[in-house]
Amino acid sequence: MRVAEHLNRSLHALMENDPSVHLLGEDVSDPYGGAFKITKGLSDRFGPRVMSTPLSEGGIVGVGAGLALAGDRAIVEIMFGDFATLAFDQLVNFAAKSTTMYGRRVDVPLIVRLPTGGRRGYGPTHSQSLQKHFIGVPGLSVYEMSPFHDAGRLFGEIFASGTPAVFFEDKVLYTKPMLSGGDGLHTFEVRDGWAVIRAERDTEDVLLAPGGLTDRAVAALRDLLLEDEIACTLLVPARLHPLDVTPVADVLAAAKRVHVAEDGTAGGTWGAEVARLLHERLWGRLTAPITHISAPDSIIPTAAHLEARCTVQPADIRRAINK
Amino acid sequence: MRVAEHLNRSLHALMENDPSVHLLGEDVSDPYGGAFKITKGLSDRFGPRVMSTPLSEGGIVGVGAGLALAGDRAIVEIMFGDFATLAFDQLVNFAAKSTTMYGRRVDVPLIVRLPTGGRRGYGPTHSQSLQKHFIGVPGLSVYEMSPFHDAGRLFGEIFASGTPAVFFEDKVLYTKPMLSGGDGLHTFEVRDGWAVIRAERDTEDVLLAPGGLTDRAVAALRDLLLEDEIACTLLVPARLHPLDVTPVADVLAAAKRVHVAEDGTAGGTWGAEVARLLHERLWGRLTAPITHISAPDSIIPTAAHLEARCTVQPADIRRAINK
Amino acid sequence: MIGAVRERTLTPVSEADLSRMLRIRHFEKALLRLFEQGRLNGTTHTCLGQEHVPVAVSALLRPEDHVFSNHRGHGHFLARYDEPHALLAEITGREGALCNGVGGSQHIYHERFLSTGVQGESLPVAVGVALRHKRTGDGIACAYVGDGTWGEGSVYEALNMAQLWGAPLLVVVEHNRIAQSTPTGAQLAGSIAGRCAGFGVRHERVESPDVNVVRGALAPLVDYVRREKRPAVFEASVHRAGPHSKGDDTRTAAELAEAAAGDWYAHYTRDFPAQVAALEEIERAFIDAAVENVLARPLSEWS
Amino acid sequence: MIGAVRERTLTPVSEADLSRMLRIRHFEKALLRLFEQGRLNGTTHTCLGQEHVPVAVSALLRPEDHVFSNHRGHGHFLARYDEPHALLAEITGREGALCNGVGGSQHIYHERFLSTGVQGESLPVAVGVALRHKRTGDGIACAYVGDGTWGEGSVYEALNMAQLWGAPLLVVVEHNRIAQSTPTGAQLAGSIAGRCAGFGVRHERVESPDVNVVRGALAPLVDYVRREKRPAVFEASVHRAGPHSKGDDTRTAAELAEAAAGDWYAHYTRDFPAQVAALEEIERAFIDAAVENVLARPLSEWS
Ligand SMILES: Cc1ncc(C[n+]2csc(CCOP(=O)(O)OP(=O)(O)O)c2C)c(N)n1
Ligand SMILES: Cc1ncc(C[n+]2csc(CCOP(=O)(O)OP(=O)(O)O)c2C)c(N)n1
Ligand SMILES: [Mg+2]
Ligand SMILES: [Mg+2]
Repeated sequence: MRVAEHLNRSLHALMENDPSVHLLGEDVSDPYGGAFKITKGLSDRFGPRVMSTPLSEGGIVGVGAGLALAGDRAIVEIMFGDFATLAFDQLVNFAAKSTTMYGRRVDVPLIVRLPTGGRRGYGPTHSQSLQKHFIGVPGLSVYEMSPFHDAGRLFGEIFASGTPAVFFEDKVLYTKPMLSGGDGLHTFEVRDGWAVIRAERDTEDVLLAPGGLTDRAVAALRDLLLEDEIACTLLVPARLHPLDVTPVADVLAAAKRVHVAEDGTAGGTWGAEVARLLHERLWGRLTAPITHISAPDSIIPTAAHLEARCTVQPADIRRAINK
Repeated sequence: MRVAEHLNRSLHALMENDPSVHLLGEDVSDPYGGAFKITKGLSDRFGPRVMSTPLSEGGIVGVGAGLALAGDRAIVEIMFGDFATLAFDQLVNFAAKSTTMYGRRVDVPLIVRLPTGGRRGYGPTHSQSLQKHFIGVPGLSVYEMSPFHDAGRLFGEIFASGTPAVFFEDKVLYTKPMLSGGDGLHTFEVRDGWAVIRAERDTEDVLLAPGGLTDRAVAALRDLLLEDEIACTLLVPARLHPLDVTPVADVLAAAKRVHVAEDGTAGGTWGAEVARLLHERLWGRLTAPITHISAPDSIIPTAAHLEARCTVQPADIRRAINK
Repeated sequence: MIGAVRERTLTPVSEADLSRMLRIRHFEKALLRLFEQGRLNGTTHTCLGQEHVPVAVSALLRPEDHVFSNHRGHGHFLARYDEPHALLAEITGREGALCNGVGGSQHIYHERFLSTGVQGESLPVAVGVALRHKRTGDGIACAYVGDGTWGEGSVYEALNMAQLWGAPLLVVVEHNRIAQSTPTGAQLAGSIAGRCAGFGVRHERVESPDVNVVRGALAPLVDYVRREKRPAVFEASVHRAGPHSKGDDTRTAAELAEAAAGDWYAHYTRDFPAQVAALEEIERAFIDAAVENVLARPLSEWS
Repeated sequence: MIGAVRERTLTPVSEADLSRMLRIRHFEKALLRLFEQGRLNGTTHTCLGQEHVPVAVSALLRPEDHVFSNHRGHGHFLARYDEPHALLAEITGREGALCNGVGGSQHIYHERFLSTGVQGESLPVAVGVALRHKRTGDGIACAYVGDGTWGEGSVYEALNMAQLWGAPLLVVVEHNRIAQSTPTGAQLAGSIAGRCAGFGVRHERVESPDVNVVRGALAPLVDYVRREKRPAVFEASVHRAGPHSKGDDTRTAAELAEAAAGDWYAHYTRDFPAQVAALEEIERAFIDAAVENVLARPLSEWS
C-alpha cells in the first residue's frame, strides 16, 4: 500500500473510532480530497466533522486549538508545509504554551499535518522542509511520517499525550509503498517509535534520518553495502523531537561513526540537535565527529536539474558515510 | 552609556547619515518613543521616515521588505521579540528568499529589531528568546546586540550586505552600560565581530555566549576565577548566524573544554549549531563534549521566584563550566 | 456639554453592579499603587475607566460560556468570577494563585475564562471553541479585544470563518480610542462597524458610561449569538482613564481631561454621589484587606 | 440569455489587445499540453478565461510602476512584457530564462514585475513599494490577487496600512468564483466590496468579458491611485475556464459549462469570429514556434 493510501485509511479509522476528531484544511472536502488526496472520502463519510476552510493558515490552526481546548481533537492540514510559517504564532505562542503556561497541565490534542519537501519541481515556496524551525518549542512535538510507522498509531499517541504536534509528511513519500519485513538485503524492524534497517547487527556506521529520507537512505545503504562494502544501520525515528534514543541504545552503543541526514537546509539543523545528544552519550567511543548530511544552505530552485543539486540525493548520503 | 542610549544614538546617526533609512514599528513615534524608548526623538527629528504602525507584525515586516526592495533601507521594530512569530512568513518566505530565489542576487536591506528575553516578569508570551528558530534560514542573518559591539556599525554592516537580518536585543541589557577596555579582572577586546573577554591568554575553558548573556557570563567568569581558580575566556559574537569563528581561531585552538550559553530554551538550540561547527573543527583536541547552557525546556513563568528558575543565571553558567 | 447644574443622565444602578465596578476599580488602583511602591514585579494593564463593560457583559453570560480575555483582563475576570484574592495572588505570585503565578496578569485560565497576551491570537481559538458549543448546546464564546487589535490579520481570518460556519462568537470591543500610545485614527482606517459589515457580521455600537445602557444594548446581541448561532460584534465606546501599563501615558493634558470626563466613574459620582461614596468605602476597604492578606502569603509553588 | 440569433454584445477590440489575449491563451494551452505529454516538470496555474484582465490592466500602467503577481501569473507577465520565450524558458528551466529557472512559474522577478507563491504575502510588500513611489514620483504598485486570497489576514493588515498612510496601491482582484476547489461562497463571507468599504478603501467591480469595458472601468481608478495617492481595489468578475493547476478540476458539468460560457474567448469568437480566427492562427503558430525554440535550448545555468 502506498503511504498516501495508508495515511488516508488511518484518518478514516481515526475518525470512525473517535467522534471527537475533527479535520480541517484548505480544499480537504470531497470530491477534491485535499491537494495531495490524503483526505479523500472523509467529508463524504463524516460530514461536518471535515471542513474545507478559507485560505487562513494561522486562523485554522487557531480554530483547531480551540476545538482541542474545548474537548474535541483536531487535525489541521496545511496544504504545503511551507505555509506553516503563517501559523507559527498560533503553534508556538498559543497551542504549545497553553499546555503549561497556566500553571497546570492543559491538554491540547491538536495535530497539524504538513505536506513537505522538494523533488517535485514546485519551487522555492512550495518545497521546503522546515522541521528544524519547530524543534525545541516547549510543549510542541515534531513528528515525521515514515513508511515504517503506522500513522494511525502515531496520531493516537499524539492525541493521548495531549501535547500538540506538527506532523511532517514528505510529498514524494506519499507515492512510495509502506515498508515492513525487509528488502532482501536489509531487515526492517520497528520498535518503540523507531525503525531499524540493517543488513547485520552492530555496525560501526549508523545513520539517523527522518522518514521522508527513507527512499534515499535505503538506496545509499544498498550502494554502500554492495559497492563500498560498508554495512551501515539506518535508524528512523517517528518523533523527531523530543528525541528519545533509549529504544535504539544498543545500535548506538556499537557505533564508531554516526551520521545524520535530513532534508532541511544546512545550518541550525535537526541533526545538530541529534549530535548534541549523541556526542554527549557516545563521547570517547566515536572515531570522528558526527557527520551532517542536509540540503545546502540555499533556496530550492524549480527546474529539475537545479533542484536536484539543492535536495539530498542518495549519492550525497553515500559520499558522506564513505568519507 | 547605557545600551539603550547607545542604540538610540546609533539609530539617530544612521538616519542622519542615510536618508534612505526608514523606521517603523508599534508606538515608535514621539513622545512615546517605543515600548523600550529605543526610538526616542527619531520621529521628532526625521518626521515621516519614522512611522508608528497599527498592530500588524506580519504586515509591517512586509512593508519594510517592500521599502527595502524598492530602494530604501528599512528598520522594523517588533515590540516584543515573541511576536516575531507573526512575521515568520514574511521573514522566511519573502524577505530572505527574495535575495536568491529569483535566480540572481536581490538586495533586501531590512533589519527587524527584536527586544527579547525574560528576567523582567513579563510572562510567558513576552519573555522568550526565539533566536534559535531563526537560525538556518537561507538568506537571513541573525544578530544579537552586545554591550561590546557598536550597534551603528552592525546596522551598517547588515545594510551593506543586502541580506535581511533579525537583530535580537536583550531587554535587561538595555539597562546595562556599554563595555570596553576591561573590568579590572578581564580585558575586553573587540575584533571582527567578536568580543574576547579574558583574564589570561590561552585558557583551556572557552565560553561562547550571545551579547544578552554578557552580564551573567562575566559574573560567572569572575566567580570561576576568584572562587574556583578556573580561567575561562568568553567569546561574544555579534552575528550568531552564519557564524564565522575564524577571527577567534586562536582562542579556540587553545581550548580543551568549550561551553555555549544562551537564553533560549533547551532543545534545537543555537548552541547545538555552534557545537556542530566546533566539534568538527576541534575534534580530538577537546577533553569533553561541548557543554550546553540554556534555559530549561519550559515556558517562562511570570512570578519572579519562578522565572528565576527558568532563565539562565550566573550560577548555572559557573556550575556547568566547573563540572 | 457639562454645565454647572446638570440633570442626572444615568439610569439607577443596582448595588451589585456598582459594587462590582468599584471593586474592580479599587483592585486596579491597588495594583498601580503596589507598582509605585516597588512591591510588584513585571507589568500590568489596568482597566480604569472601562470597568462597566465587563460588568455589563458578564450578567448576560452563562457558566458554560467561554470568555477569552486579553492583556487588559482584570475587569473581565473579576466581573465574571468574584475572586480578587486569587487574581491578586496570581499577579503577585502568592499561594492561592489562579495559575500558580505562572501566567501572571496576562495569562489566566480559570474555569471557562482564558486570557493571553498576544493580541488577536485568541479570536480564531474562540471560533474553534464556539464551534464546539454550537454542536453541543447553547454555550457561546465571548472574546474581548481592544480597538488597536483590529490591526491584526487574525481578527479577519476569525470573522470570516465565524460567519461562514455560523460560530456562536460574541466579540466585545472595548474601543478606548487608543492603542498603547497610538490614537485610533492613526491605526484604524474606516471603522469597526464597516469592517464587520464587510464580513456580513452583525455589529452594534454603544456609547454610554451607563452600565444598564450597555447591558441593554448588548442583551439582544447575546441572544442572537446564542439562538441563531451566528457571530456578532459589540463595540463599547469607552475611555482609558489610566496609563497603558504603568506610568507610560504620553497623552496631552486635554486628552487626559477628556478621558477623565468620559470615565463612567465621573458620571456615577456625579449622578449618585451618596451611593458611590458608601459602596466605595466598602470596596476600598475590602481590596485593601485583600492586598494585605495576599501579600502576607507565602510564594506560590509550581512544579 | 443566449438565443440562437444574438446581437453583438462586445465593443470592437483592437488588434493589439486581441492578439495579446490570444497569445496568452495559447501560451497557457501549450503549457497544459506539455504537461500532458510529460514534457514539463512541477506544476503550473494557467489563467485560461482570465486573460483579458491583465491585458486591460497593463495598458494603464507605466514602466516605473511595480506589479506584484501571484501563482496564476503568466497572463500578468505576458500582458506587461511581451516575452513569452523568456517566460517559457523560466518555466522549463532553459537558457534565456527570466530567473535562470530558479523561480519557475510562480516566482518571477523581472524589471518591475515580481511574483511569489504564498497567497497574500505580497500585499504588505506592495504597500512598502507604493510608499516609496509616493515619495519619489508618480509610480504606483499594482498587486493581483484572487478571491480566495481574501481569507488571509495579511490582506487586511495591508489594506489598513495602505489607507492610513495613503499608499498608491492598486489591488486587482480576479474574482473567478473559486479557490482551488472551494467555491467563493464557502470561503468568503460578506463581500469584497463591503470589506473594502470597511477599511475606507475605494472599490470598483466590473462584470464583463469585454477588455474595453474592463479597462474603461479601471482607468479612473488608476488615475485616482496615481494622483490622489490612495489605495483602491478593482474587482474583475471572471471565469476560470481551466483547472486550478493541471487536471485537478472537480467542478460539475454544469459548473464547467457556466465557466466556459463566461469565458471572454467564447464571447469574442461569437462576436468577432473572423478576427479571432485570423489572429488565433498567428498566435498559435507563434507560440508553437516559441515552444520548439525554447525546448531546444540547453538547460539554464545558475550559480
Ligand atoms: C501581537 C501583539 N502585538 C503587540 C502587543 C503589545 N501591545 C499590548 S497592548 C497593545 C495595544 C493594544 O491596543 P488595544 O487593542 O486598543 O487595547 P487597549 O490596550 O487599548 O485596551 C500593544 C501594542 C501585543 N501584546 N501583542
Ligand atoms: C498562503 C497560501 N495558502 C495556500 C496556497 C495554495 N493555493 C494556491 S492557489 C490557491 C487558491 C487561491 O484561490 P484564489 O485566491 O481565488 O486564486 P485563483 O487560484 O482562483 O486564481 C491555494 C489554496 C498558497 N499558495 N498560499
Ligand atoms: Mg484601545
Ligand atoms: Mg479564485
